[in-house]
Amino acid sequence: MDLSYTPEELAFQDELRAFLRDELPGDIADKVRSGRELDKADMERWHAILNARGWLAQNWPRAFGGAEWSAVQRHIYDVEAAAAHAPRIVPFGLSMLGPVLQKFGSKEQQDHWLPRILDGSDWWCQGYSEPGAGSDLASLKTKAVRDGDHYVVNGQKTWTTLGQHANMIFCLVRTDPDVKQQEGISFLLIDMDSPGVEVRPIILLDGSPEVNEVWFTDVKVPVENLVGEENKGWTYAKYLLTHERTGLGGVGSSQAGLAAVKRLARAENHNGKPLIQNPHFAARVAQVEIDMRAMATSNLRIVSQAAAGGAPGLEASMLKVKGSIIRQEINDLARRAVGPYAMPFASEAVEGANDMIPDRLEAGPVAAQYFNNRKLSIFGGSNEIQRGIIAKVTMGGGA
Amino acid sequence: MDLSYTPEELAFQDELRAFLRDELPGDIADKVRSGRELDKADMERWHAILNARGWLAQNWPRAFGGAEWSAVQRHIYDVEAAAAHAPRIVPFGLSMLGPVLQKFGSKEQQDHWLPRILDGSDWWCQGYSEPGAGSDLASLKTKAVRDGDHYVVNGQKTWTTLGQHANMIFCLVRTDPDVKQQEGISFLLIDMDSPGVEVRPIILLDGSPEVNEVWFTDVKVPVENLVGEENKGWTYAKYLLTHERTGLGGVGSSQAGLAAVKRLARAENHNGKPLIQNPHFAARVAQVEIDMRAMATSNLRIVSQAAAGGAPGLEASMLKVKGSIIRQEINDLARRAVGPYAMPFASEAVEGANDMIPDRLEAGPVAAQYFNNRKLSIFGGSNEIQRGIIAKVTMGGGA
Amino acid sequence: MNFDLTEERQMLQDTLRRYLRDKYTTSVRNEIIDSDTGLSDSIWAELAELGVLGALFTEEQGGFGGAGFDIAVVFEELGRAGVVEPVLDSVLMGGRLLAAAGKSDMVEEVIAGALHLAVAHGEPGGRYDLDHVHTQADGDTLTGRKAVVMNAEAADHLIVSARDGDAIGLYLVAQGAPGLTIQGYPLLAGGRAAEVTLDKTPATPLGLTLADYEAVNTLALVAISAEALGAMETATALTKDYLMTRKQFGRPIGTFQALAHRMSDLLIELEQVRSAVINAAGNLEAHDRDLHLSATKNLIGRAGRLVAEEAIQMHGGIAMTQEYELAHIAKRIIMADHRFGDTDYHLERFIALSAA
Amino acid sequence: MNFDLTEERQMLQDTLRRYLRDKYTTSVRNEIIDSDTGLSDSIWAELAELGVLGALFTEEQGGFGGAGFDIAVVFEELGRAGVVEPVLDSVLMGGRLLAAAGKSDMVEEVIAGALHLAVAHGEPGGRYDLDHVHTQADGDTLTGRKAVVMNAEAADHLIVSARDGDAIGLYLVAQGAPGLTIQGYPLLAGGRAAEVTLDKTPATPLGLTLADYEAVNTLALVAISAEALGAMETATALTKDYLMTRKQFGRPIGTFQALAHRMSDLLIELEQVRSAVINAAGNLEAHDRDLHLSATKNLIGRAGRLVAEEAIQMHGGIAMTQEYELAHIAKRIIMADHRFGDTDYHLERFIALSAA
Repeated sequence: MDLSYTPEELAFQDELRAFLRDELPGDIADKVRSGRELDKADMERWHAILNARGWLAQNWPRAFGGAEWSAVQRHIYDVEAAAAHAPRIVPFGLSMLGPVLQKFGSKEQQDHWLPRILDGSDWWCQGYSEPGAGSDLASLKTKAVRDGDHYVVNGQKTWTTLGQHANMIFCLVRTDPDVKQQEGISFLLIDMDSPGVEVRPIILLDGSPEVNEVWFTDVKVPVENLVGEENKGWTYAKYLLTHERTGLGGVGSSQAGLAAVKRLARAENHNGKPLIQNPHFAARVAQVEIDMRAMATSNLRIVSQAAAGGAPGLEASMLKVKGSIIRQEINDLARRAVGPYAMPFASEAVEGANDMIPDRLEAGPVAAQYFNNRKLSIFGGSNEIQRGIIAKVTMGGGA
Repeated sequence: MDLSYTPEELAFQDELRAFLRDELPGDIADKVRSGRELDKADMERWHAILNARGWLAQNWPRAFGGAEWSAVQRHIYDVEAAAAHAPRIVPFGLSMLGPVLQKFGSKEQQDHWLPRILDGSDWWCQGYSEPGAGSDLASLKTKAVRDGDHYVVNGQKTWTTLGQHANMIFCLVRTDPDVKQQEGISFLLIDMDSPGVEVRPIILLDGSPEVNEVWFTDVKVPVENLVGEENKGWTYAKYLLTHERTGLGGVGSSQAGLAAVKRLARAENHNGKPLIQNPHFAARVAQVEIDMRAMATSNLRIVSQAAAGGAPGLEASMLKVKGSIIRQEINDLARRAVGPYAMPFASEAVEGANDMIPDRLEAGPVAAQYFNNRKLSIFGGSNEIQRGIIAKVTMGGGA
Repeated sequence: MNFDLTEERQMLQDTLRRYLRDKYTTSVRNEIIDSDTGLSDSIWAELAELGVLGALFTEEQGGFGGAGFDIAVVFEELGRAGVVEPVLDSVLMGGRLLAAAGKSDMVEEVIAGALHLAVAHGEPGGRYDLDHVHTQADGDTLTGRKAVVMNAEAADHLIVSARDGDAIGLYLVAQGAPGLTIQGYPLLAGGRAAEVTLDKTPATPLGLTLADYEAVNTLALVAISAEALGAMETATALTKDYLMTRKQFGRPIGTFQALAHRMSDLLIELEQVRSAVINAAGNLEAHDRDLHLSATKNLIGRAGRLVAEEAIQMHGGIAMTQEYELAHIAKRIIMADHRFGDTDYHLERFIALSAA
Repeated sequence: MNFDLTEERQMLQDTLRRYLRDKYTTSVRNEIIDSDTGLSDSIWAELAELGVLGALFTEEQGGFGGAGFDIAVVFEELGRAGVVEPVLDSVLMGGRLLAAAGKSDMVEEVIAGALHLAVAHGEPGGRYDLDHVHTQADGDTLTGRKAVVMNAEAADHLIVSARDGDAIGLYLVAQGAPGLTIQGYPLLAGGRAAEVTLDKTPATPLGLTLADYEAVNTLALVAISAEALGAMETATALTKDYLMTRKQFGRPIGTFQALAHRMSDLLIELEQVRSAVINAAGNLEAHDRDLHLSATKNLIGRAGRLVAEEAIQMHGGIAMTQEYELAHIAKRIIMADHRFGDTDYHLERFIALSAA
């Protein structure tokens, strides 16, 4: 075992830091640091900058235009980018659809869609969850019926993150209603501009318009938009889920969040001393930092294991649970840190008011983030689902 | 609402304090304070002193020789007795069997057994749990077969607390194997000196010989030792459980335990200051004290409600869970407080060694108590069973 | 000892609960939250009419209650319904301060629902410390800045704390007074507050000191604790209902053991909170009053976080949506931690008072 | 970065695990615990023969390991099997101190299993503070009292810290030396310790200072953390097996959701502990070594308590009985918190080091 970076890894870290210092736009970093909402153009701008450097598709093979970074490189990026307040890379095209197309897509699909992900021609979103199905993907109801050279899709997807920005959606749809639940599902690429597609925003409890319902009414989808074989979509979805989970510990985001908490707690005063010196607050910070340090090592262990061909299903579930708990704890610390200034409702709409509250502006909308990030343990397979998976894998049966 | 004691209650408190000061033997209080084991004679001596004052059977009606104290009086006793390091009253005859006989026993049984509980002629133990049955009393297997004027009992009971001191045991036995599980159970009083009764100690993880297995091989029990009707034992057992649960919060014991933790933490030094002034330790103490204060009020509310005829099933389960968590947390604080001196195995056998360790003697066997009191959330209906009851009562179904 | 509500309080509780259940529905409340003023005049008038505002004052003060348990009963019900109207700040704190100052005419108006008040005490950087007052009183004017002042925009008068030399006193400032700037904003859990700046703003001394403010602050602690209790009652009730209604694999998810046991833990905590509120309300006259209040607020901070987070988690996605009742209630619970000292503030105070 | 064990360490782990699984059964261990000496000479000899003791020393010192991960591998296995023999105190701490003092002959004997040592550093009232030393060195004699000295009775020599003026030094005291009193007692989690008094007891200076003790203390922190990890592995494995075997209502209790989810939480904590031990073992040469060590020990204290308590709780009554394997393992886990600084001690140290 060796926990230190190799000279090559250290050189990469230097290169990355220089890149972030030189290339990350200040206005975007400011928004990220202060927790304000990024608009579509912000995200597209950052993608383009990364793409120009060849660093957008970090886990893609070079053959497809990816950076083909090692697990450790991706870890370093995760940490450095978060520390520099770079936006997260929107994962739907790059981390989710990309790998599926590379493994299961046709040559034509690869040639057509992959470059468009890289150059930003398409903004993808994910059509998995349905109302009432919770995290149980196998029970989905959206139907696609073959009709000549196209499918006709009817149904509803929900919790579609950033769907308001997307022009394309990859969907799990039921193509055979007569077989066992997990069979009969296909993986379909749908143009959101098609007639019959409707996107309705869901406002989350913190006021953010982040997720959406997507409705399909007699939407015609060309058959060439079927990925892989009909009725084999479940296999591709599982592959995607495994891929998606890599790095779910959220180490970079936790580290950046904790650094922000410490900044706040150094600025706040309590009994004439910086809050960070208050033993009770310091104890909370220390405990979550200690948990985070262990989790970061777990993350690296699991990622390198995955890189070596291991199947990280079990460990990924563990990481998702622990990672979400840590991030939520950090959000909780942030709201505690700012005291009464956690109460104002900070959003674009009240930016004017925010200007009146210098302390508040520095704080960012920490309480809103606290509420928003309750999603970390709910969306993408709730922590209960993950615990069920862990129990099932280790003990068999249990759910 | 009024949280203050009435003048009568205050007078009672004074009387009780004087009694404890004058009558509680110093050697017994010392043993309790330092966590050493009480022998049978100690417990009998204390019972006799209470009985002489008419305060042994605190919840019994006066007609049966009881003190018939109000809920608040019993609460005051609980707190004052624990603070004075009085031993707990052994509950099997007084809190468990007594109320059952008073409600369901025959006149003959009442006349015979109740006075013997008061004057110490009999030491009762409880024969409920069986191996493999966990807290699920309905599945018990010990059989009693009617044969003329007696029953023949075969089977095994376990977790019989202080059974090594007992001459009598009240048992749930199966008298009809053909009916639904909870029916066909009878409530039988068995002389432990009968041929065929064997008691085998179970040594608990802290080394204490507190619980036992009791084996019955063709034990003859006179039919007059059947309480109430044959096959109705389940009803009596449920009544007993409700009765037993009153006061399960363990307020007095928690308060005394917390006071002991504070004494220890005042005596211990850390970084040149008493440990009690260490903010991390002080925070742990404060939080459990705060929880305890709320729990004490819950306890009083529930006890007064029960006194007013309310059925405290649900609340009693809540109290048992919270009370056990609080007491276990206090035990945990005690082991932390003494630092490395938590490690020695303190028992009667190593009393000699203890004399070498003055700090340790002051501490008492706090780590042993920590382990021993894991039982609080396991025996007498585990916290999982209690949570199941709470869910079932409030939501129906759920288990 | 006696744990029963008096007949009057029982009636008050029943009346208020029934009224809010009928009138203060989720959609009504959401409209109020989205409105410019963040409060409803008609609800306010009806609360006055029902005697809810008067119940917060003693007979001597022109009300018919005013004790700890009166306050607890009212705010438990307001919390249960997630009421965003500033009864706590405008009526309880503002009104009781004016009562302490002998302004009985104004108190009468407050009880009648005809006068709105704001209490401007906290300042930027002061967190929860009661004596962090830098606003200066100079003759009959005030200069300084006040932070997160509840109900400042709607208030007819602001009660402002300021320092005159070493002494901290309370002053009355009229809405619209010269040099008074009120920059309002909505709050995450509903209602509105403002940053208030005073620049040689004319003010009338109320003859009250920091000690008077502290006395009213103890009432506010009972009120916010009871409000949190009420909100937690709603959160657990919604969760219980959801677990009994929502099905997976053909049975209610509440019959799955993990959720059933976690639900039980919430109910246990709710019992603890209920007792903690009784301890606070019942010990306002006790010598160790502050110890009880800090114990209660600390417990409520811890239990509140557990209840709010677990209620959301056990609901899943639906609880993440703004339109669902629980979303608002959870925000009220968590935001109660940011008023009058949070979990850690009161933990420290409890430790200090225990050691004393 | 690289998370694979070297081939040598993998072999050491396999050998030791197999040996302990075959030889160190519950009944064997219970006999050892009940014996007068509290340790087994034959097990000791075999551990030496297998190279386990030598693995704790560098080649320079006459061993064939000695790095953080060698220590971690050995103690994880000892912990897994609940070994009560004092390898940590006698070999790792005692031996490495002698190695630091250049006593290579004695180190050779230690590695061969032929020499027992005890390290007498802590004193009554000193808790976990490393510089709480009141024992006095006066010329070539020592006078003072040492607390909870592990393996003192079996030790051929004691390494005793004492104060000579302002400086703290380490001294060698032979068993049976004049004025040396050893009052032994068994420990709750197996093994024996003693209160040691020295009254003008002859002693040889080792030429070591408190800094040398501290260096060995860092190794001890890795060892006790790895031991706790091993014990937690056993506790979770036993619990998992129990949940899969024990039935209620006709199915394994592990299929009930509440227990399944709680089991999952234990496994998640176990992963955290595994990573924490890697962080400790892998950062012994890092500039922020102490920060890593305190982080690890704090996490292990918290996770250890959860694992020990939950493992017992999920077993129910059976785990409360002394004869069941888990009872011993749970005691080892909890008692590890009382060595080399407990959860709060290391939390404080982590905070102090973070602020520095």
